[in-house]
Amino acid sequence: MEGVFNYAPAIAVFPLVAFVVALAFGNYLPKKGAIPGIIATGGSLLLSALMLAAVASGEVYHETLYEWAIGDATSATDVTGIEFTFGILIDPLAALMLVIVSLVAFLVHVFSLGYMNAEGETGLPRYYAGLGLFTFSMLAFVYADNLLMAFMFFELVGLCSFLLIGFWFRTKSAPSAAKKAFLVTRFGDYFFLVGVVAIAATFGTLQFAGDDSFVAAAQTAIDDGTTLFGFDAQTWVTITGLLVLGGVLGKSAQFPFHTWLPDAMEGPTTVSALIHAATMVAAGVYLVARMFGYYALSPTALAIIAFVGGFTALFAATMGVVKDDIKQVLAYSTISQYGYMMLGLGVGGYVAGVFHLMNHAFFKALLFLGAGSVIVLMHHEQDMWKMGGLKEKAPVTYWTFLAGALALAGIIPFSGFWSKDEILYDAFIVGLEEPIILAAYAMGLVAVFFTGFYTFRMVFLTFHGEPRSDAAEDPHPIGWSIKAPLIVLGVLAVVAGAANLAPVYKLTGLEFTFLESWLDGEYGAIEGVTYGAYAELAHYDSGFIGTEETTVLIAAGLSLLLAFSGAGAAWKLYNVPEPVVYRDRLGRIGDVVEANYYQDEYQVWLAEGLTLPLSRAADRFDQTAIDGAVDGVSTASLFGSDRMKRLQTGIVTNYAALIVTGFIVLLLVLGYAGGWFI
Amino acid sequence: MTVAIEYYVLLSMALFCIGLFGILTRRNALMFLMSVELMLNAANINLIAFAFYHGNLTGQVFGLFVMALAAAEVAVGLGIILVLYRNFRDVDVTVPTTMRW
Amino acid sequence: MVLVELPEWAALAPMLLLAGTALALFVIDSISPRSTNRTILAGTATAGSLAALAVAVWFTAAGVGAPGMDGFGVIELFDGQLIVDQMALYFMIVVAVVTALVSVASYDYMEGHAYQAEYYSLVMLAATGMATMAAANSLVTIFIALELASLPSYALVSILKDNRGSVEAGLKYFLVGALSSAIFVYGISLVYGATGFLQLDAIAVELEALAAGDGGDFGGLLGLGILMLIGGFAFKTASVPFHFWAPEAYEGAPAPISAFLSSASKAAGFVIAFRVFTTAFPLDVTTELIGVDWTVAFVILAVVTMTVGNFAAATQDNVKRMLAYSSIGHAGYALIGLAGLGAGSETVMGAAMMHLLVYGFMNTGAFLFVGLAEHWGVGRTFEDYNGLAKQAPIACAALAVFMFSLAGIPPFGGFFSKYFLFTGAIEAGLLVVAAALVVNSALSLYYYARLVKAVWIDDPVVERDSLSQPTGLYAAIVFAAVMTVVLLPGFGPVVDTALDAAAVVVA
Amino acid sequence: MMIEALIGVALIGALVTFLAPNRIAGKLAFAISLIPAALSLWMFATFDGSGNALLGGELAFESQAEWIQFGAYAISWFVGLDGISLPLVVLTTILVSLAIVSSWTPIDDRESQFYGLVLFIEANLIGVFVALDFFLWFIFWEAVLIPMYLLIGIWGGPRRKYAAIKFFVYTNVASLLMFGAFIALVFGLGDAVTSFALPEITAAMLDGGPDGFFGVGGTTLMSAVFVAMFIGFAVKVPVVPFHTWLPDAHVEAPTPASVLLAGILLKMGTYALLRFNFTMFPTDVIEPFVVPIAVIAVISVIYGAMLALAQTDLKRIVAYSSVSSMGYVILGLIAFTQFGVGGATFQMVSHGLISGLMFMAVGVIYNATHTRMVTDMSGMADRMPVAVGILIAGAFGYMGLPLMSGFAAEYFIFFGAFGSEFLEYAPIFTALAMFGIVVVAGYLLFAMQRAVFGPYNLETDYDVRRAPLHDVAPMFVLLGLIIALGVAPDLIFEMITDAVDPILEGGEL
Repeated sequence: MEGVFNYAPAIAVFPLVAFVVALAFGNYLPKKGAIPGIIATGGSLLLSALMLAAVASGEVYHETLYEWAIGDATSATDVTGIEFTFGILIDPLAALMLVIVSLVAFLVHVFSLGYMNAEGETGLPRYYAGLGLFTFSMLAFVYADNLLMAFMFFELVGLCSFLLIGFWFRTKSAPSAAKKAFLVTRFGDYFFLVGVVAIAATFGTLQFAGDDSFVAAAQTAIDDGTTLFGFDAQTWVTITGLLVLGGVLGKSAQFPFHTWLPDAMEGPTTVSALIHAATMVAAGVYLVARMFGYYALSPTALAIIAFVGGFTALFAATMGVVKDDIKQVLAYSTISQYGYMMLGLGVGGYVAGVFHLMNHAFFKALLFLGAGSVIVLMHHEQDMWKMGGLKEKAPVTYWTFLAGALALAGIIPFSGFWSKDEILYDAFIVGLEEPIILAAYAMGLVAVFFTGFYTFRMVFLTFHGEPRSDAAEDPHPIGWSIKAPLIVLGVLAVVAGAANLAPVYKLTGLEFTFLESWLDGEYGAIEGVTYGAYAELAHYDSGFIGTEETTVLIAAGLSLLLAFSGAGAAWKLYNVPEPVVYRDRLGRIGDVVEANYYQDEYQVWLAEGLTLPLSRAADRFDQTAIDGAVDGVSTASLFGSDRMKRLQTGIVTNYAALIVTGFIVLLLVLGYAGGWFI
Repeated sequence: MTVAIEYYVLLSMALFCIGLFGILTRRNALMFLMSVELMLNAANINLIAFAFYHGNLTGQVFGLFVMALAAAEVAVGLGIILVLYRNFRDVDVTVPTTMRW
Repeated sequence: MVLVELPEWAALAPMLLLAGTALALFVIDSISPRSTNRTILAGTATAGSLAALAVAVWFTAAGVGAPGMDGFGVIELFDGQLIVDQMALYFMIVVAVVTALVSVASYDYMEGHAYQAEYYSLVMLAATGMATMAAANSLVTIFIALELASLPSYALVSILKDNRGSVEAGLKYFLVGALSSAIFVYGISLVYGATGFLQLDAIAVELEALAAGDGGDFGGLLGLGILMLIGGFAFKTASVPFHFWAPEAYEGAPAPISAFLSSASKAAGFVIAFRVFTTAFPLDVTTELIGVDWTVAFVILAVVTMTVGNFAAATQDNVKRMLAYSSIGHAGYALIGLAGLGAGSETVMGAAMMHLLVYGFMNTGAFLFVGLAEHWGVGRTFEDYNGLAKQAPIACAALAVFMFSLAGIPPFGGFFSKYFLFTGAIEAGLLVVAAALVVNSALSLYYYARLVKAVWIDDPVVERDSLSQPTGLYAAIVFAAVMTVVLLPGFGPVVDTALDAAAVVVA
Repeated sequence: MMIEALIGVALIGALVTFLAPNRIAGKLAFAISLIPAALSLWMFATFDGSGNALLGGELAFESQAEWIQFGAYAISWFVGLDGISLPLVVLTTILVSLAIVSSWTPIDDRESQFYGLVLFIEANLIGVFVALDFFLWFIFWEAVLIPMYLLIGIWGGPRRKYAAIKFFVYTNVASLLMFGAFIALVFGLGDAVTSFALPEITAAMLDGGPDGFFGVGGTTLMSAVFVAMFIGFAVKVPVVPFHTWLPDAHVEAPTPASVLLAGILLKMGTYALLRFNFTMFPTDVIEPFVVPIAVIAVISVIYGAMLALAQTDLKRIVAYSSVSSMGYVILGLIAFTQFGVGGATFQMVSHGLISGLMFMAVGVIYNATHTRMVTDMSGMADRMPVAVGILIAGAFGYMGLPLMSGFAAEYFIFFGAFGSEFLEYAPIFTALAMFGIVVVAGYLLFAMQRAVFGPYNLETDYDVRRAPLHDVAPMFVLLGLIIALGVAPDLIFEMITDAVDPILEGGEL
């Protein structure tokens, strides 16, 4: 199996080729670039699966392939010389993620045939090129073996997101959303880049894994008690870790950088599925997982991750409750779900976080594609209040969507339940010792209720009841290219949870924890980047209520209870033939939530109310003060010149007088100096 | 009896200043020319007096040159004053002020 | 070498050739009075000045006036009344070049004028006077040569007898000139009184004797005399405060004459100043006698002159007047050559000499362009010049070369000479002067660039028909421009010549 | 003789083009400009120099000839290339060729003069980068201004006259200051040097420096000269607060002139800073100014970006962003590390390519719309997909998108600056300057959103069509180069660091 890794670069290169082909020749191709995209992502999927198999057979791949730039620079830890390279790191985590990404990408490409081509969109080569470039960047990001390479593709992913959100650039809203998405994530990436630079300057390496990784170097520095940039090593690791976290918060749309994601729904739904739900947004969380060893060195950073995650989970979930647009609901649910993952990682639940990442990728891609299907059905209507009654008319869409919804809501035994429950459990046991984690846990727990509520509100409004518009009465037919991906994902949403049935293991001792073993390197891994290694680094105290079993039961019971009550509330309110709007009953709170807690307002104010006037003031200052000084010099000179030339009166007698005066002045000066008058 | 050299110098200086005064106050071009002549002659007085004082003839010879050149200068000057009159109908030197500043 | 066999007076050949040409022109005039055969007249004048130029260059190359092994030594004539050394030849070259350019350009400029023969012969006479100034070595010959140069100049300035500007210019030039020459002669008489000699070397010897003795009673008298001499030079070089004639004279005179006066006449004024102050008034003994370093006077004059010239030039509307003021500014730059002599190094004077040579090309060229514009009849102000480049790109390219060179911007000859003046000033410790040079250069950029802007950038105010291409003017302008450009890479020989010449005089 | 050929071809080409008929001038100039481009690429391929030109490195294509001996110091023709100057020469030749092609559409008046001047400017720009004698360098340095003055003045926009003369006088005054300071320095060195050859002067400077001059001590003199030269070059770069000529010049200049102005002329300033201020002066002279210069750099970055944010004229936006980008270069230089200085040099090349691309793209849009105001247009992507596509690519390059050269440059600078031991509080300065990458994204994206996206609308009522091939082809070339350098910075970075290393070692003497 070893030789298979030689083909690893092709995983990313295939989509890149598809990008070039689509961009250059897309207009001349039968499906405007879809075919190369499908072939390329299919190829990537196949290769990724091979990688997965190779890793499963106990092999890993960590190879530097290309030297980007090398130079001499002495780091703060006295490492001389630095190499910025491109390399590939395929370990269990990366292999898993590669499969997820290429699978979703492949399915989305297929789905696009029905969603974009069949709908007669223009500019399709651009669309497929964007998808290709995105897939390339994302895959390269996933198996990047160092932080710089990760950053670079992280940024490229952002570019693709910009391009695809703004696909319908002739509208006003799409370009605006694209800009916002890029800007907000860019703001986060600013911190990320500072972090990259800081880590490089500190440890002289940016490798994720191996002996010469910055994680190992940081651990050494902490152990040696080195002072770095005027801080003790621990603090410095926290600072740099948090800087990198800035990028994570931006990409994964965590509070306070979450505002771009709902707007990003302006893009085609397929794009939302691929980028803004399943993969790119996952990049942030993936990055935390990728360099978990580093965060594990800093309890402060972990606590912040956990708290932000928990807060975001609740915060976004409440906003999801009041949305009318099906994609908006999904957008807020995405934010919320990534909050869970952050929470999981923050409390040291590495496996739980990755597990949820995987499950979420499947079920959220499913939901988005389902929503896309609904939108096709509804002739591009997205307001749920105009839907209803689609259940009978589109059974495939309905049942797959329902599977996804159940997973999202965390209803046992769908996949979402297992991973979310594991996260909450991990948070719970740590929270019993750490008040701040407990708070984060509590927020995550409350969010479960809202999740259940908004999920089923969405399902009921869309599929149940009576059709509330002409479009809903007579939906547009959908083809196989839409149905097939839904079915694949639907199945995954149902069964993916089986990868790690941690509660089952804890209660019964049955070894249903494949993912944990996988990530712990039982099949093959690189030393130091396994769950086991992380668990040693991150020393969280954890407590139990009674025994471990009771704690598991309490935690699972609590979350299930809340999920069911949320779903039930939705059932009660919306599973009626003619649902009504309950917004008004929420009063002021409703207004605030409806307005997304004024998050957009203050961020827009920051940009347009503060920065823009500030820049205008700077411009005025520049024009008047600085440029005025420049022009002033010239004005003064010309004024002087004007005075000077008035000496020349034109009257020759004056000249004679002036000559004599000048001569006498000269005479006096020299005579005085020479003592002629004494 | 010889007159001390200082007196010649004072005389010539006085003459020079008179000429200068004339230049500064007279507006008639001819008067202007005459004043210049006065100044040149002031120089001549000096030259001759010093030639005598130093006992060489250089100064006296140069005085002759100066006179000759003064004559030439006047000739050119008169020509210019003539065309001045033709163009401006006046020999007032303060009248032509078409070019200034 | 052939030269050895020539009699000593042959060293004056350039000057004699110019004088001969003047006489030849008179002959032509008397054979065919009122002749307007421009080809013969301008041709004779050009040929004469070119011959003078050729001889002067040949002499320089052959080493006439150069002391040492290869040279023929400094040739003194008529008991030292005239002297032919490298400096004399150098300035004869400058004068001859400018005369040649002016003669060629006048071929077109004077088209249709009466008194052409007189015009050319006056030019040649004035040139003779200037060449004589270069060789004059006694206050007598200096004064005579000066007048020989001045008197034809007065006539030349006012030669457009029906043009009020020309007449007014002539009048002002003449009146200020008369006043200045009176002051100058009086200065000579005082110097004579203090020393008893008029020959420059003899004055120096006498001064040394006086300084070695009791110092004499004439310190103040001598000082006043020297100051008055400075006045005379200042007039000739258009330096403050004797510059008042210049703007009007240059503006009113026919453009070739303006070129002639502002380049050749100025250079001639400088050569006598250089010679008198280096030969007759050695710095140390003179300082001892009059109690003050005469370079101080030149420092003041240099700074004031360049400042007045450049500032007044900056806001002119009339192109010729702007050039006139710029010419005053350049006189200020060249004065650094004298102001910096205090350091006892010849380099600064050499730099001034180089500047005057380059200036001979660039300034002459600039005035000739004005002549061309007058020939076209486009008007006199900057606005009138607007957009000329569209019709006459080559002449305007040349103008741009002149302007940028005058401003001292690379890659033209003016840059080097200005730089050498700058270093000279610094070497001599005249930081104030160096600073003034920089400030004024900066200001001058503005108005020089403004003229380039007018012809190249601005759109014409009125529609113009296509413009003629007068051969003579074009030839002169293009030649001047080419020389201005070539003098950048080819500055080496000029540097060597000028420095050698200066070294001999200063030593 | 290669360098002479390079300059000579451009000079003769300039003359030939100047005299050629307008009709063929554009094509002719392009054909001629290909010769230096090919030559320089050949030189790039066969480059065999090593080390720094001023610090005794092995020069490539060196040639030397006596010129003028005045006073104690000889002036000579002395040219040669090292790893810093060669990339800039190649940049120049390529950018000029492309700029000529991009002029075919917009320039429709007095073409032969226009292209003649462009070739003339090329000769001088090459000269600036190859000259190793101060005088020779200064001549080229100044000679660049004249054609640029005319290019802006004749073919520029409505306020071209003001802009041209401001550019001309402002930069010239700065040059005078710098020139005077340098001459004072050389005089201060006294007998230690016998010529204006920069390597000789550098050696003397690092070997004790001047004794003093006019009663001013050696150290004081060096400090004063350092400051004066810094200001002189800062105007050229330009650095806040000496930047105000730049937006005017850029906005009014015709597209190709903007390309050259931003692409190469600004690099002259930073190149000179590197060559003079940061190579010649011993570190203890620079030391007191490190923090002030870093402050200026950070202000340039942020303030420049803020100004760009306030603009609605596309060209003005790019112009101010140049101020911002040049701030990075200053930061990299003052960091005094291999990556800092090397990155700064890399940024010179990179920014040359990117800003050239941006100006071309804006120019193509302007050709079609006759307006550059973002408020006057929207949805241009609808009508000019290719040109707008490249504009977007260029904008992202400007924002420092990875795998494009801008990112490599900025990353090198940031990395080099962050760990600088020379600069106090380096991490803070770096982090502050890095915030520029957010603001740059802000103003470029705002402008994009308004001008090229959204429903199609144009206030000027011109019929907008797709740009012709010869308008977009140069941009493709630039884009290709930008990506090539972004993917493989070592194409030139290796060469640059080789020449930069001696500076850092020399500084530690």
